[in-house]
Amino acid sequence: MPLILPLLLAVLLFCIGVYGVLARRNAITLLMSFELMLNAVNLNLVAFDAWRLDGLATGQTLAVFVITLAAAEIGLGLAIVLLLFRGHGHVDADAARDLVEQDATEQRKGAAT
Amino acid sequence: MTTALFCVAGAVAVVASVIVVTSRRIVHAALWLVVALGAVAGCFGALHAEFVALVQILVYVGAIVVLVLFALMLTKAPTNPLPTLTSGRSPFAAAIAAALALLLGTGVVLAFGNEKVDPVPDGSAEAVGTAVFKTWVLPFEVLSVLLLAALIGAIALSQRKKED
Amino acid sequence: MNAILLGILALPLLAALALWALPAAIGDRLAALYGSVVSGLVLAGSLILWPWNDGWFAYTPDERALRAATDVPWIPALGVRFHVAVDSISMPLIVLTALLVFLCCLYSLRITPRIGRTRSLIALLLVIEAGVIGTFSAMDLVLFFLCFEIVLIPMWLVIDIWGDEHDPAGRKRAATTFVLMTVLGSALMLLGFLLVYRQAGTFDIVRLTNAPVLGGHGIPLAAAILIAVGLAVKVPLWPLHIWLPDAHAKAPTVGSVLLAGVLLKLGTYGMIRILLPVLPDATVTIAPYLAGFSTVAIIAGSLACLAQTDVKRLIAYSSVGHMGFIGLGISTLSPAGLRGALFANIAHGIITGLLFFLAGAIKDRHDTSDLRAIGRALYARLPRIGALLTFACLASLGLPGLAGFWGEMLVLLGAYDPSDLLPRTTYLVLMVIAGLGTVLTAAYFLRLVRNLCQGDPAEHPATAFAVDLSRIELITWAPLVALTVLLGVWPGLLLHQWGNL
Amino acid sequence: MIATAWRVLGVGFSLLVVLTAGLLAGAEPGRSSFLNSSIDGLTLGFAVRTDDLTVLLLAVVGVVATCVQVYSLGYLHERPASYHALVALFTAAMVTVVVADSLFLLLIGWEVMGACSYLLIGHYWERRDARSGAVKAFLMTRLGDVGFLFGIFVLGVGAGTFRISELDPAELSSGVLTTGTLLLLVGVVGKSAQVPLQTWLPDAMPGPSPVSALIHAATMVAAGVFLIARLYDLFAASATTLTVLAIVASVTMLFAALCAMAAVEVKRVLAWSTVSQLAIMFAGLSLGTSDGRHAALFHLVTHAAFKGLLFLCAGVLLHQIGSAAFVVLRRYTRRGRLRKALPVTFATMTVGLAALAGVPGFAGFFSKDTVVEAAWHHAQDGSGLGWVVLVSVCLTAALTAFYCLRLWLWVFFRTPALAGGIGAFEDDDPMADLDEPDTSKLRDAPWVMLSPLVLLAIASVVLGYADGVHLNWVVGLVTTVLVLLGALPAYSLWSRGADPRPVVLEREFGVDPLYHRLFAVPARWLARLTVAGDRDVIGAYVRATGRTGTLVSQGFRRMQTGNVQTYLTAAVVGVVAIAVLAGVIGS
Repeated sequence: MPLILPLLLAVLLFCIGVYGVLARRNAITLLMSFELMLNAVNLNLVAFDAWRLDGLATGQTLAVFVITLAAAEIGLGLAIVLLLFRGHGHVDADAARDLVEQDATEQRKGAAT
Repeated sequence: MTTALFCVAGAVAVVASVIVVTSRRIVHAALWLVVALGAVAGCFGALHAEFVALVQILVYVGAIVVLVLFALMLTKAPTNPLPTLTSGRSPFAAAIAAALALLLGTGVVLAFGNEKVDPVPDGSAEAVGTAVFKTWVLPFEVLSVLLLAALIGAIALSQRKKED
Repeated sequence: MNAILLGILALPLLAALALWALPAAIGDRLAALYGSVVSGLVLAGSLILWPWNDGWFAYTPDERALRAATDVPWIPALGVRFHVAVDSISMPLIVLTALLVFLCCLYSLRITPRIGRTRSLIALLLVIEAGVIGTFSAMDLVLFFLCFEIVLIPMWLVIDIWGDEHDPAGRKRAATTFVLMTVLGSALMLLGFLLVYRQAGTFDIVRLTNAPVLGGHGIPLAAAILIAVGLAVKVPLWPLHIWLPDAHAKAPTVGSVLLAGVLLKLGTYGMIRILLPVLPDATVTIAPYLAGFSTVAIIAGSLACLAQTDVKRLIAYSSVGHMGFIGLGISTLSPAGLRGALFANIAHGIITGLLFFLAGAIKDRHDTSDLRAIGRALYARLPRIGALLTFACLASLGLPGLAGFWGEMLVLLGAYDPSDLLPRTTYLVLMVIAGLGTVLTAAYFLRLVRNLCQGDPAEHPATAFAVDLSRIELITWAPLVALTVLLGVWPGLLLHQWGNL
Repeated sequence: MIATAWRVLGVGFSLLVVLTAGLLAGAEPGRSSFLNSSIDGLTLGFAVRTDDLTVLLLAVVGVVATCVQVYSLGYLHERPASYHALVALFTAAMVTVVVADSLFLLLIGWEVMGACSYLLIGHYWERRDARSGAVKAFLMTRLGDVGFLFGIFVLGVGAGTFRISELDPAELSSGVLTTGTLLLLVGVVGKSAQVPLQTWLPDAMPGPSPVSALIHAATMVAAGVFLIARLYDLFAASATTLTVLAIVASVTMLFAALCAMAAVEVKRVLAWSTVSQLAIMFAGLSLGTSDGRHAALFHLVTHAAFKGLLFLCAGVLLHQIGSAAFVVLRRYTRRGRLRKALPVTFATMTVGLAALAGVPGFAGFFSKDTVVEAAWHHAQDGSGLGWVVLVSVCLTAALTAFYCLRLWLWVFFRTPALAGGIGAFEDDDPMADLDEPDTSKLRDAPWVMLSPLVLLAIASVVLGYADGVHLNWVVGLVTTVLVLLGALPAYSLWSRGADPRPVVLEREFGVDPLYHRLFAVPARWLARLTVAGDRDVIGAYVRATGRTGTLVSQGFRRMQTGNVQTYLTAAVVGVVAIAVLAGVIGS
């Protein structure tokens, strides 16, 4: 099997994940896109492990670690999403702009009025 | 044989993940994520990383997606199609993603275009287990602490404040 | 010897830290006393460093010889060394610095800004002293730059906190303009230093002086322009002088004295110490432009003085004109011109220090520095201060027989007979213009005396509480007056120091 | 207490100068130098010398200074400490100039004299005219001094030395010589109030009268004459400079004499006559001959005596009456009181005016005739310059006689035509007939003031014979006739009670307003322009830099939308861009 196949698949998955992260509005879908990107990385790890065959299965081990990390990440991420929902009544990442530069908004408002 | 299997699983994964990021129904997207992750697990299998594939199914499909579904329910996600689920930036985002894909793809093809993979078919569970508890034991322990921290963090975050 | 130099570098710095460590409740007098003792020790140390050993006020024939050198590696990876030493160029400036800081601390024993917090003010003055002496003794470009910058922040605080109490916004703006413009200049200067390092591979001024970066165009020229512009901000040369009037006018008395008496000298010292020996060919290329801008500074500064209505601003603008003379002297690259610049540095420090002390005294007594609000006939109200002001004005306008004359005379002599590498005709024209500038200088000082000291006392009755010259003022100003006369009748005292520069 | 100390010190110092002059008289000329330092082969330092010229000037300075110091004891009541100190300082500065052998030492004395002059003119700083006169005097002399300084440079660098005794015209190229002496001449013109820098001296008259006598008549303004006499070898070697000097002197003596003819205040008349008499000395010097130099110095000495005397007399008038304006003095004269109340002053002033006018037998007659004679000899040698000088000095002699007689008659005598009625000067004063002065208390000044007058009056006669009388009868006759020619119109005008003052003369040819418009006003405009330029051009750039920074930062702040996805997008774009860039650069 050519090595390029899993690598290309990983690239595709990663970029789809990037698209999802950049374009989706719902915070939960953002998290799902992150999972896709992590999976792409895992795929790379496993593919290179199969290619190198170092006997220690380093790639696979790291892939397992990454899966664990992903579990931790989604746990925390979902908790944050819940907090957001509790605070704002929605989980729209586009509308969550609490970190906006205050003066700039005021000026923009002033200019609009 | 494995190549064919990989190709099929890969195609399924790509199609499913595209649906995940484009579907207008959130719940559908979550369910298609199951398909995508499962297909990736299939890919792992095709690469003879059975242990990883199993962990993938167990943890991802079994735990994470369930968690996601719970979160959807808790945030009262509607099941009907939402036209606003994708923001106005999507064409731009697509362009960037395509550019990135082109870039990475070119790089990968140029670097590894002629390499072959010959996976060892006799399973990897033993090797992984040995590696985890011999070579990687310290990171493994750190990871467990991290998980614990994430657990506590998630609890702390999702707790309501007293005055609420 | 080198222990003394290190001592007068470290002592003020450590003393300032110790002063901050003391509780704030130690009282203003005690803080000022502490500052006086420390700066007095520094002054004593600097006087010990003065080359006495060949007899009274003697000088050594080999002028280039560095004294009290300490040369240890500091940042080996960059080739930066902690190299300090003094020679006949820096020694008078160090003594001047020590003297002025000492007098400022002494002055603070009785007279302090109304804002209070004298403890911090004294500590900042000591930090400034350490930084300035460090700049004057640094023999490494990076060390020079570092000390050059150390001076800025305390000065900024002094203007910002203890400045004009009637105009908080104005003093803040003045302080900010001061610090931003000078930092901009320092940044350019640092770039120039880096270019020099790239060309020569060392930051050491002594080595660079012995093996200068030759070539009058390309990278040496760029380095020279950058360093010259950087230092010109500090000098300040027209049109980079815009920070100066505000900073001087808003600063407290001691701040103005140090700013004019010491800080401006950093720029001209840097030109003589770094620009001339390290980049000789490139300096020749830029010297006519430097001379041109200096001459414009002389005329523009004097003209601006003619239209001032604020006594502190007027004196500040007069510094622009006087520093223009120094710039002209440096740019002649001739022995007479350089000596004139060095001499004028010292003379300007002494005389303008005295002038700012006097302006501060007048301002304290009338609670304003606006000439119209102060009124006229100071001779009738404060006869001694008025007489001293007249004396200082005459000294500052370059009356022969007082310190201000020799520097300007030598500068003009240098412009009459500049280095062979320079266009003589240009310098002759500049000399004539600068000579007319001395008439303008006389004009605005006489205008000041006329509008402030003279006048009908009936129209401007004495303020009831205003006292004439107090004892502390007499003690503080007497050394400056004495030095003005001494250097005026015996310029050789300093000129000997620069025997064959 | 302090004032007394300064009084004693002032008088003592002046006497010391006289004593020094006496001790040095006849001694061998000597030189010494001290406090030297060398720059690039040029020695900057101080050097003094004593020779005949030094002794002569020391004597003049000492005697006049002593007279003035003693006179001031009675004259001055306000702020005597600073006054006497400054007069002593001035004397010291003048002595410095006289003994200097180093050009820089000379310059120090030269300018310290100027500063003392400034401070002493401004002694009555309550008065506006004193203030402005002081500033004007300092600035105009300072302008000349810049030229003087440059002249020192040219000569010193050209000759390689700043020692006067080492300056040798033979070693200097003619260009250096001409430029240097011309530049020195600028300083001389400024100091001695010659055209075109003449306007400060009449305006310096608000100063105390003894100061006018010492500084603005006898010594400081004569320093220019001294300087040229000191550097006579150099000046004589440069024909161009001599020509310029002759033209300046000729123009000045006529100009100033004409101005004096129309002045209506005693001190102003005397001031203009000083300018005119100084010009006569310069005319003598400009001949370039040793006769001319001798004549000029002779005139300097006699002039110091009689002009000092005249100013001190004017001081008595000011002190006893309070004004020296013709219009005020006339009120006393109408009753015929002035002459009788101030007999000593009247007598000494008559002597002084006679000497000034060149009445035969008085000192001024002899010294002026020496100048005329030197010019005559020079003219006979075929020099056009000699003729110019000769004609202008003769004309000036006539004009001088006119204004001296006019002053004398109008101040001290009743006009026969009007018999004490309305005179010519009352037209100037609308208050004239309202105010009848109380003349009963008018007395002559105390003897401490009168004794210097008497001393100087004697000198004004005797000094004419001090040089030995070698009178050229033809010249004497011609000048006497000219004096008579000048005096007659003055007498006839006075006896008719008329004092015609042409506007152009009364306004002193409009030079002062012209200078004001040409220099003072543009300077003021330029000053405003500079300040505005600093504020609105250079300052605007600085402010604009600050504002640009704020604007740019506002732009950057606007990018802070709060939307995480925007940030991420930017980050990804950046990563892609950097990767592409790295690829491009790498390939």
